[in-house]
Amino acid sequence: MPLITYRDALNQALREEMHKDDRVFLMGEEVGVYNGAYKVSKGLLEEFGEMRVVDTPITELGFAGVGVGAAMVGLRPIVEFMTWNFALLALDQVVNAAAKMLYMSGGQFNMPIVFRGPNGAALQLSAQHSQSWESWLAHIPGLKVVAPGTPYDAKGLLKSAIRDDNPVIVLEGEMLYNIKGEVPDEEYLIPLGKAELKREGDHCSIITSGKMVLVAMQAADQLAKEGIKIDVVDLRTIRPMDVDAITTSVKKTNRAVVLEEGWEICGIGAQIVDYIQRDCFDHLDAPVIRVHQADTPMPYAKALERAAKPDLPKTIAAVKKVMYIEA
Amino acid sequence: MPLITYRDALNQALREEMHKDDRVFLMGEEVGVYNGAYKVSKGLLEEFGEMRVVDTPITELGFAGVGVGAAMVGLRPIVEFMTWNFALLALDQVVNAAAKMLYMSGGQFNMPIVFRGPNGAALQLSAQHSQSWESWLAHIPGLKVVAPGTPYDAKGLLKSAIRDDNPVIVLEGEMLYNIKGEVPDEEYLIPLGKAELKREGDHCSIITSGKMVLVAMQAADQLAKEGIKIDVVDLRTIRPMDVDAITTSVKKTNRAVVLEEGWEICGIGAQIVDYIQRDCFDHLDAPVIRVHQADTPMPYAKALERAAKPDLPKTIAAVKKVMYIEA
Amino acid sequence: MAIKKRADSSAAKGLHTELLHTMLLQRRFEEKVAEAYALGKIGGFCHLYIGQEAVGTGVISMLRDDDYVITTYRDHGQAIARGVTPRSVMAELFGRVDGCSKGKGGSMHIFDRNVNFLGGHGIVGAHVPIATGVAFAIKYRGGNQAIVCFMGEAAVNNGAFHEALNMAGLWKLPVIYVIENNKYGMGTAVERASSIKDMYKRGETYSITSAEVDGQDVLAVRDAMATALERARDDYQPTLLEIRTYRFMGHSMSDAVSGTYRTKAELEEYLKRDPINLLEAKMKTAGEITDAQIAEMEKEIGLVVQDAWDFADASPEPPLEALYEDVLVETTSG
Amino acid sequence: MAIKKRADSSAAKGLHTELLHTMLLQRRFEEKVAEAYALGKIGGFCHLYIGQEAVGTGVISMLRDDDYVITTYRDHGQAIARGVTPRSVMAELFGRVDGCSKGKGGSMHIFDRNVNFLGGHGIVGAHVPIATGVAFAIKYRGGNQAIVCFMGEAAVNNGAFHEALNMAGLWKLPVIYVIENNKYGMGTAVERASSIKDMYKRGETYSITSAEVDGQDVLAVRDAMATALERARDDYQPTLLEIRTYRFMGHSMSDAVSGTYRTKAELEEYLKRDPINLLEAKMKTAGEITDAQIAEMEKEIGLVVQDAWDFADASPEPPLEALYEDVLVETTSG
Ligand SMILES: Cc1ncc(C[n+]2csc(CCOP(=O)(O)OP(=O)(O)O)c2C)c(N)n1
Ligand SMILES: Cc1ncc(C[n+]2csc(CCOP(=O)(O)OP(=O)(O)O)c2C)c(N)n1
Ligand SMILES: [Mg+2]
Ligand SMILES: [Mg+2]
Repeated sequence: MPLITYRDALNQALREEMHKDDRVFLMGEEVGVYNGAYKVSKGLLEEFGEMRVVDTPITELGFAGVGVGAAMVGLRPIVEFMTWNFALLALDQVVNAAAKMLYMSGGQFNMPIVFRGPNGAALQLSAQHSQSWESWLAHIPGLKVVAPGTPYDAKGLLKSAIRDDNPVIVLEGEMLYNIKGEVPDEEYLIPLGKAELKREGDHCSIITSGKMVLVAMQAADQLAKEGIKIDVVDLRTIRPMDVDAITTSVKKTNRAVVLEEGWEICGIGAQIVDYIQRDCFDHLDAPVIRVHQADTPMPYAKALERAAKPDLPKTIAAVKKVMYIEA
Repeated sequence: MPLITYRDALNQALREEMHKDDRVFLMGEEVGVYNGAYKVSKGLLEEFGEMRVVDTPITELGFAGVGVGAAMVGLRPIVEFMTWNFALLALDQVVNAAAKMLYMSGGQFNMPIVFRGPNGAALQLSAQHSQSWESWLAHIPGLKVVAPGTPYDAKGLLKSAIRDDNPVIVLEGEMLYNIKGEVPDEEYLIPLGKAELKREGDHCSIITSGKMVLVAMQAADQLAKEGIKIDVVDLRTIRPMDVDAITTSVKKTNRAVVLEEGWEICGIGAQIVDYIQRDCFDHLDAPVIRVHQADTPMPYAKALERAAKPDLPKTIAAVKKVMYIEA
Repeated sequence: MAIKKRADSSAAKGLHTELLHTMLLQRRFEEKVAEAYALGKIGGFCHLYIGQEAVGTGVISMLRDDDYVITTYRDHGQAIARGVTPRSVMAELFGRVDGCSKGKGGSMHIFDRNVNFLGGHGIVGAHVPIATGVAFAIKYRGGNQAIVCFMGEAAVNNGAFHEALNMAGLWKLPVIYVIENNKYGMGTAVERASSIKDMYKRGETYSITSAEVDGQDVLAVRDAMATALERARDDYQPTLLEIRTYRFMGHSMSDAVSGTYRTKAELEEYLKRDPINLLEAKMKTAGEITDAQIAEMEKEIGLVVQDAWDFADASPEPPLEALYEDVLVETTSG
Repeated sequence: MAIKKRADSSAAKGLHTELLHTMLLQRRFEEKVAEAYALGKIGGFCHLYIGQEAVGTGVISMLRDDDYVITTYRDHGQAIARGVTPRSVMAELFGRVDGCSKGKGGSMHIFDRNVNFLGGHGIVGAHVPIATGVAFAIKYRGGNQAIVCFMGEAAVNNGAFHEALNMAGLWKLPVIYVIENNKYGMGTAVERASSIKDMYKRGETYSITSAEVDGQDVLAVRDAMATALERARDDYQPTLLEIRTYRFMGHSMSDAVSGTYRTKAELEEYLKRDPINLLEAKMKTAGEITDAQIAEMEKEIGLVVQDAWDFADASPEPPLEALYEDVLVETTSG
């Protein structure tokens, strides 16, 4: 299978779906002439022209709304946010329009729209440019939310997101764009709402998604050397969440670490903990432990930023703690 | 002690603090000439004049930013959102500016600002006007978040919020404005970050805040008639949360119901569950149960809306379930 | 209920009669709504259109069936002008299954796919970019429809308006933005919220042709729309119309008709230019209608409105399962 | 580093020398920044001001110490013009404790309370309402200061700009909005993002006096500021200046200088109007400076810049406890 980057996997998904369905178009800042701020849309303007690859002004609220309107009358917009940090300005359209239109119209207007872009921190971008919005978005009924962790998943999930007739949020990772992975030449889709057990082990479960999948896999590798076998549950879709996959794993391992990129309070991990305590109450050998970003805005200085972020050492320490292994 | 409404309690707090400190001013839609959409600011324009009671255009993002700027140079703005539903448009200023200014300026610019207004559903206002943002706001480091449930708490918490040198979110309840309660004539403050045990009992804890405090108290009353004694922990402040108060109660009762107004996924209740399982793992006799809004946008029709909202019967049922009492 | 005929002299009588009928239907319908609200049959926020009927009627009467309409929470009148049935609007207000939005939307969220009525939106300004997106879709497909976007004058200060108009001006989209300047946004007079008095002038800085129109004169509204529609259909050009009007009721059912923010005297001044009376007077002068014919029309409309009430009242409440329906659809394009 | 003297002929030489010095310092400082970035001593996004120095210098040189400045992520040049020390800016870029923002802000968040430099903001458009709030506070207190708000031309399409200017025009606030029109917002040419070419015209629809200024001519910038400041101080009147300039570098350190969105030829054309060269030439013509004096100035600035580097390099990284500091303050007003 060809080894390609996460960026190229997304690019393939966009290209394939735009070929397949001429109602699909891409809009956002710098997606056209500039080939995308992170080059995800490279070559698409040339291939599909100005009407289907639309450079917008810096007006997140406005162009998200343009996407909603286009979706209302049957187009299938893909709205790229240069990063999800800026999407904060557009959330009224995502939450109050896209997520609710079907419901408040009594089922008349569904919203075949994708909102996508990189989520979470990159490197030293400091407070305003380093935010993870997965728990905010997962909070909202009427949305689906996916967070692919590998090139394979990025392509398969984005394609499914584009074909879904509901508003789907795609949380990519700026730090993942250069990561390579195997992606087959043949077309494939990954179903929304299904987790993948990315690695099997019976000592402890790590439940995670998106950018943190890589960290979880590295932790599993490293712990394997010490004889500790990890079940890595990659949620793939954050909303609707595959609760079964989580509880099945935890009922097997009896211990869980939840690894998430964002802040702790009301983070996605809190919800996962709730699912676990609810369904695995009698199976747990220890409280679930969460690994997440420090409860502070993101600092600029390199060492502080490192200290703020969830990472491999913190994940390994959490697994050992949940297993009552002295560090 | 005088019995006054929640609305008047807030009004007193505003008036007293504006008298005390002439850096304090109020701005928002309809706060002046119209006396407030919900009349919370009644009489203030007349008393303090146009510079201190400022009617704004319908530009939540803009006037929240004006508040931030004024706070940056030492004024103490109180920004009223007509409801928190509309504040969605302003969250960039709340999150990226108010909450982060101190941090990203390396401690130079603190933000003595209050953002307040009614949060959550009223009656039959349907999808776009019935949202509870407490978990979103609690997610953000750099903010404090309070949710008073009684007139006494409303006054004491709002006064503390205005005096706090940090950005404080005050989540009021439209359905609470007419509720009466005892409020002393003498000045008092309620410390931010401290819960109050509003009722003592040793069979089960109900952990709640804001509008749901009333429901919890009614549930406690009703359950008391059946001999079930409830500890009602009113968080008062949602961020920073008084985790001690929660775990102390649960360690005593060994059972907990978390009652919240908003949606389930990544709701404030999920975080409370996490605190409980973490610290009370060996004390719990049953999984924690959450009572919350249905995982749907808010419908208009009366019966559907009732079915969607957390309420007294659902709370009582949850308590009985967590106590393994057949309904 | 699209009224396509132009106001040339031969067809004038028929056209005027239709316009009068449409406006009167809205008026009587909403008077009934107020009654139902007082009885608790309708809940939540409920914003009446009374006094502004000539705007929606004039604008919508110029549209084709395949054009689109989108508006704010003050949507009953326009919905009826567009042909959403009084029955389904009233049932929606009553929160019943036969409501156009199945009782889930209520007063602020009237939607009807059958007549391209795209709602009923509750967040001030938010539907302006949405309208712009519909116009984008029209151009994307090479169609020659237009979309009309109604908004209150207070929305013109909002960022969403600005962002949307910039894109419409930049990309040349077939959208007609209609500002209904009724002088107040809730209790705030336009001059206390806007740094300019003539809101339509904002169009200029987006390269959008703009005009000011008398909104109590349904025929003047139609004339302004004619030009705007030509620009949209022939050239994919947006237009901004500021239509000056006045609301005769409070902001919503929970707001007094006059009070802190406007005087009774002002209201009475404006009541003299009731759009329905103005058209009636013009028609009478022209000999196009008699008092008896008006009485006849009133009677017929009375029946329609009562029928809407009866229909709504008889319609069942949504079953509880409906709570969980329409959150997502199950389909995909694949 | 507020340069208060007016450009009357007697003081001209001194003034010009100061302006030249300020601009040259920014230029050499940022060239050093580019070097440090290439060495990995600076991380994250880093947007250089090279080519635009006459704008910040001209504007800020007209301010008093008690005025305020707020700007975007492209903030090093203006910070230095305002008197934030090169040492503390460089240390901030290096992420060290002695940085003006203690190493927590980085390139995009230069703040300095001592000189009323209110940051360095990263969200396009977001600081425009904030500036408006500072102006509100000035008026609230009855002061006669002004605040200058720098922004890129792309911000002018953003809703926050519109909402803020409407309030400033409505309430008459002492704020000077400075659009630095460098023709591009990242890779998007102004005419591909804005429905009008002359961004300053947007001011009119907010009742804000507006003007267009040559941003490569530091003296022209000062002249425009003089009038704007008078209006702010004497009458609490806002002003919108569109200052036309050009950036000589890529959008940020990770963007090529020319490429997909602008040609090398265009860049070279603009390089001919380097603001520093223009001022130097003028001064030489007027006999105000010699090559030797320029060389002297370069040498001194070279030392200042090297000193800033050395200082930054020697400054410690913040201790890990700092992560949890400055999230909240402990104080209250009570
Ligand atoms: C973003 C937002 N802020 C506030 C409100 C509350 N609100 C509803 S209608 C309204 C006034 C709108 O006035 P205008 O645009 O003139 O329309 P009109 O009601 O006069 O038709 C306000 C403030 C809202 N719905 N949305
Ligand atoms: C709301 C928002 N959207 C997108 C970005 C990413 N971004 C940073 S700078 C920039 C271009 C801004 O251009 P302009 O305003 O002209 O300023 P310049 O960089 O030319 O100085 C963009 C799109 C952002 N920071 N904020
Ligand atoms: Mg109005
Ligand atoms: Mg620019």
